Amino acid sequence: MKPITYTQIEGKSTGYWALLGVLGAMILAGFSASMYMEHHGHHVTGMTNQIVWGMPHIFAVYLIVAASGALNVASIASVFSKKAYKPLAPLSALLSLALLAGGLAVLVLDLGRPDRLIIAMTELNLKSIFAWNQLLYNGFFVIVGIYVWMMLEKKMNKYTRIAGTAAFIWRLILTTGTGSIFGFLVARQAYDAAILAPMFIIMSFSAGLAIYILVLMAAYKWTGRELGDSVLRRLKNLLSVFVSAVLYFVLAYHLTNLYAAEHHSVEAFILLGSNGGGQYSAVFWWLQILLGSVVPLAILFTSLSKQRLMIGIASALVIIGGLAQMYVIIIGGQAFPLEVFPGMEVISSGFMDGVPAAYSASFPEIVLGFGMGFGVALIMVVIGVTVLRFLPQSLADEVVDPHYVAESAEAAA
Amino acid sequence: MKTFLTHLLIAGLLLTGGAAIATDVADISLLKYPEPAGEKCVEPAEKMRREHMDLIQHQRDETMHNGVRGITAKHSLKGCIDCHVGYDDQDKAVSINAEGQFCQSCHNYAAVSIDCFSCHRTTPDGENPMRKSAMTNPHQ
Amino acid sequence: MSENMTDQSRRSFIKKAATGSAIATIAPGVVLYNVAQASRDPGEAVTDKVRWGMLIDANKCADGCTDCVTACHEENGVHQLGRPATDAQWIRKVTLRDKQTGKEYGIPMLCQHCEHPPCVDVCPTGASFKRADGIVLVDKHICIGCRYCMMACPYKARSFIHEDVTDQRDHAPRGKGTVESCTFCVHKVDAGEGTTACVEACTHNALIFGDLNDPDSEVSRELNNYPSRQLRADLRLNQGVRYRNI
Amino acid sequence: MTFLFATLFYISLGVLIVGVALKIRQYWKTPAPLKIPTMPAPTTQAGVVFRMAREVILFESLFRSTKWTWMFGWMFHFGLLLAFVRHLRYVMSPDFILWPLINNWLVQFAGQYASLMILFGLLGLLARRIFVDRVRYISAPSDYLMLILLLVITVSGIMMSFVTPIDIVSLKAFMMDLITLDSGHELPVSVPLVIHLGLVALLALIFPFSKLLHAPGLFFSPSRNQVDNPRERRHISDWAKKLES
Repeated sequence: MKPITYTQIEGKSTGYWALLGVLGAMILAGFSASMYMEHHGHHVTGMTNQIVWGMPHIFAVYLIVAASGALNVASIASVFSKKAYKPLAPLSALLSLALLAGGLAVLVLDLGRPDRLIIAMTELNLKSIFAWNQLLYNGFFVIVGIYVWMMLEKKMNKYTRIAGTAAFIWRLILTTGTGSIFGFLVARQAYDAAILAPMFIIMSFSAGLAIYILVLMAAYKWTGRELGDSVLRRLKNLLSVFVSAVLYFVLAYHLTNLYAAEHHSVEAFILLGSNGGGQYSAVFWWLQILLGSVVPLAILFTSLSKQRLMIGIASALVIIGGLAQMYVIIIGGQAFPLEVFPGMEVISSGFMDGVPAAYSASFPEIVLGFGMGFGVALIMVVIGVTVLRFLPQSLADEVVDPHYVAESAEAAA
Repeated sequence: MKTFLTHLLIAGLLLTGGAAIATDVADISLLKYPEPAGEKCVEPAEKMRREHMDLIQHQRDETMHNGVRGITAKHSLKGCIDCHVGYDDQDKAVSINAEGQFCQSCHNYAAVSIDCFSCHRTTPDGENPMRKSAMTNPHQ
Repeated sequence: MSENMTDQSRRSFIKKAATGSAIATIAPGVVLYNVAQASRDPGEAVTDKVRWGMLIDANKCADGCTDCVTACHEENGVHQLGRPATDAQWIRKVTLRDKQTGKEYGIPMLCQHCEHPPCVDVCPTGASFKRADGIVLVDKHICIGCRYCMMACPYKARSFIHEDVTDQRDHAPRGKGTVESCTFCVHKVDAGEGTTACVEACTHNALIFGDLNDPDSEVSRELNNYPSRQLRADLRLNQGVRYRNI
Repeated sequence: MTFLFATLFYISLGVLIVGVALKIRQYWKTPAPLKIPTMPAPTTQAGVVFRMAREVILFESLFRSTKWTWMFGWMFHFGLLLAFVRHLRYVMSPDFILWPLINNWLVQFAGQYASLMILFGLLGLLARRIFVDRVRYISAPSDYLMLILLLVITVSGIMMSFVTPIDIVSLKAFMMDLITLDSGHELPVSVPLVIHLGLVALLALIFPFSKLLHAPGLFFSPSRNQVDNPRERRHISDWAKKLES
């Protein structure tokens, strides 16, 4: 193994400025969308008093979950001492900070009173998991920030492992907290399940890694740096394990629910689309399961994944599947009518009791969630790799792979 | 209250002159607002000018959490409005955060935004208990 | 001098208002007694000696009658814009049918003023809070509009204010971007009236409001003498609002 | 007190303007005999402007040398900019055309909380002088003086903004008097305000004689403001030209 040199990317090409321009435009569009929502009020969104968290929350929660997952690659290097992952670690930490910032930007701008952000930080109700999450998010920035410092500054390298371990533990708690936002909602049939917290952790693994793979491939392709097959092979194998694990948790979650009579109707709503849950079961089966899990697994487990393009496609599909899963959890969970009157049938109601809530995402919501969320996250990565040394000069096999010599010798033999 | 007002009025007049020199546009509405109905504020003017927000906020917590309202709520925003609201030619109460009214004139002068009236109403609700007692000239 | 005058005019105003409402609620008979029991010095903080609650009798609630809804929204300045999905609703009328027997019930749904309110637990800033006397409120000064309380409420009792509001009542400030719900007419309670707008408006005596901690209050005696139920009792929230005959 | 401060303000403002003007004249006249732009340097005038802008806005060269100093320094300067914009409300009449830009929730909010950025930045820079050996070795008393002066100004400002509010309407009336050469408004005297204004006046007084001149000085540093074109165009400074002919 050769010593690894990290360098900034040059950031002078037309393509670079075009990329910055596109991302800047996304952020601007997202910000304008939030201004529009602020000015007219949230009634211009698809949100109602029944579906209180809409499209922005899907992107925000997904990005926050992906943020902690993106740190995984760094953790494998620092905490579990896998040498091959070490050169990948700085980008992993940067990406996790960026994704969290993107997610939080969306979350804040979707508040009813974003101007009260300071209040949100000064008035904390410590019984609220939401308040705890705020502390966890802020702590994540600090801890991962320190971790990055330890990795990038030579004389601090010796503390990398400690900082990395702290960051790893913190990110597990953070995602537990994010999952618990839903897991602690006793009132709603689709939530109120302890399994949501570990499920969110597994979801974070696959979401973060999928985004990481795409960012890595793009960064190396666009800067003309060498990215060896060995790195990608490891990452895509890992991705296939994570995607399978998510599927396992989804299965466990639904099986548990199917066993309890009180949850039969919500399961029928999501899985079979009965009682008006058609769009959610469609998103569940077609996007989350088939397109977002089965197809990528089919690619990753077969020889198709020898082609880079296919690895990229699989990663993109995993991202789509993850967003679809968020849609089913967040929107589907709210759309299913609350069981306020068990054993009773609602004949009429001044506020649509007993019938599934309608939701159709509005354009500004999607622009806010997608533009602001991914825009902020990606622009931070682009600027980050331009000003600091996050990326190894080369990730060619002979640089990265500890078994490279052995393997090539074998191949020769 | 009178001295406070006189001071402010003089200030307003002088500033109007000053602003005229500075910008060549005379602004006659500067720091001019309807005369309050009562004779005396609940606290000395000097204190009010610096601490009115703390007082209102303290009262709001008292009212929200402890249910202290009505005549026992000395520093209530409602009290401010009842006393300081202005009336138009039709004898209709004018929003206290409208241009030239009590809250707006100072806040605009000092560039401090007011968040109260995104939720609170800006005129007395129904009959104004302060109106008949002390107002001599309702047509400001 | 003028301060005195002010106070006096305010006092007499409040007194008049209070007497007016006492007459209006004299029909259930015991309410006046109730007022005397629950009243406190106006300058004194509320305590947990009192717990406000309501009993709703589904048998008495008349089919098609929405007087309580109208009165509530009138009293608290909750204007409807004809967009039911985003308009605020502090109280709503729901008609139910027993799946087994087919019997139909009409009941008003409002904030249940739980002893252990999930909305209070989840609120990140503490804007959602429970007063010492059991009334669950939103402190809109620190509400950031995250809507987590709406996710947590089992009764859909809370509304997010989607649009600009003007012409609020001065006892019920409301503004875009914050969450709100039934306040048990806290301004009337604090004025010592011991009743709410919906109770006053109900001509069928289907609603009884009072102090659950006072064994002699009408609401307590009714609850003691006849069975009643809490909605989603499985959640163990110990609501202040109870239902009878459903 | 009002009179005292009015006088102090006129004097310190006069010293500031005249002093800085003289200094700029001196910088202007100081010859730059050689072509010494820091490499890699832009080869066009537009490039120089762009690089200077990056230097002024982002402190690029400082970022390349020491990250920590850059972080604290940039926080301080950017916070100072935001706070400065907030302070414009005291010297601007509400009918001035730019008033809506100042009388604006976001601008005032940013300016208020920028004070914490300033504080944090200054504390970081002070810690650097105290705890980094080689920086401590080269630190002169005036280096500390500047930091401490700015710190006290910041803390007194934070006090007035967050802890003990002052009568800002009267303060503005006083300030407007100063601008419009009017009188009649008393300075609303309070301890933090007197400290704040007094030290700001002091800062203005010593500005033209201090290291703070790096603000205008940056634009005159030959290593930054020169185009890298010695081969295309021969560089001769003014005095050298005279000798040539």
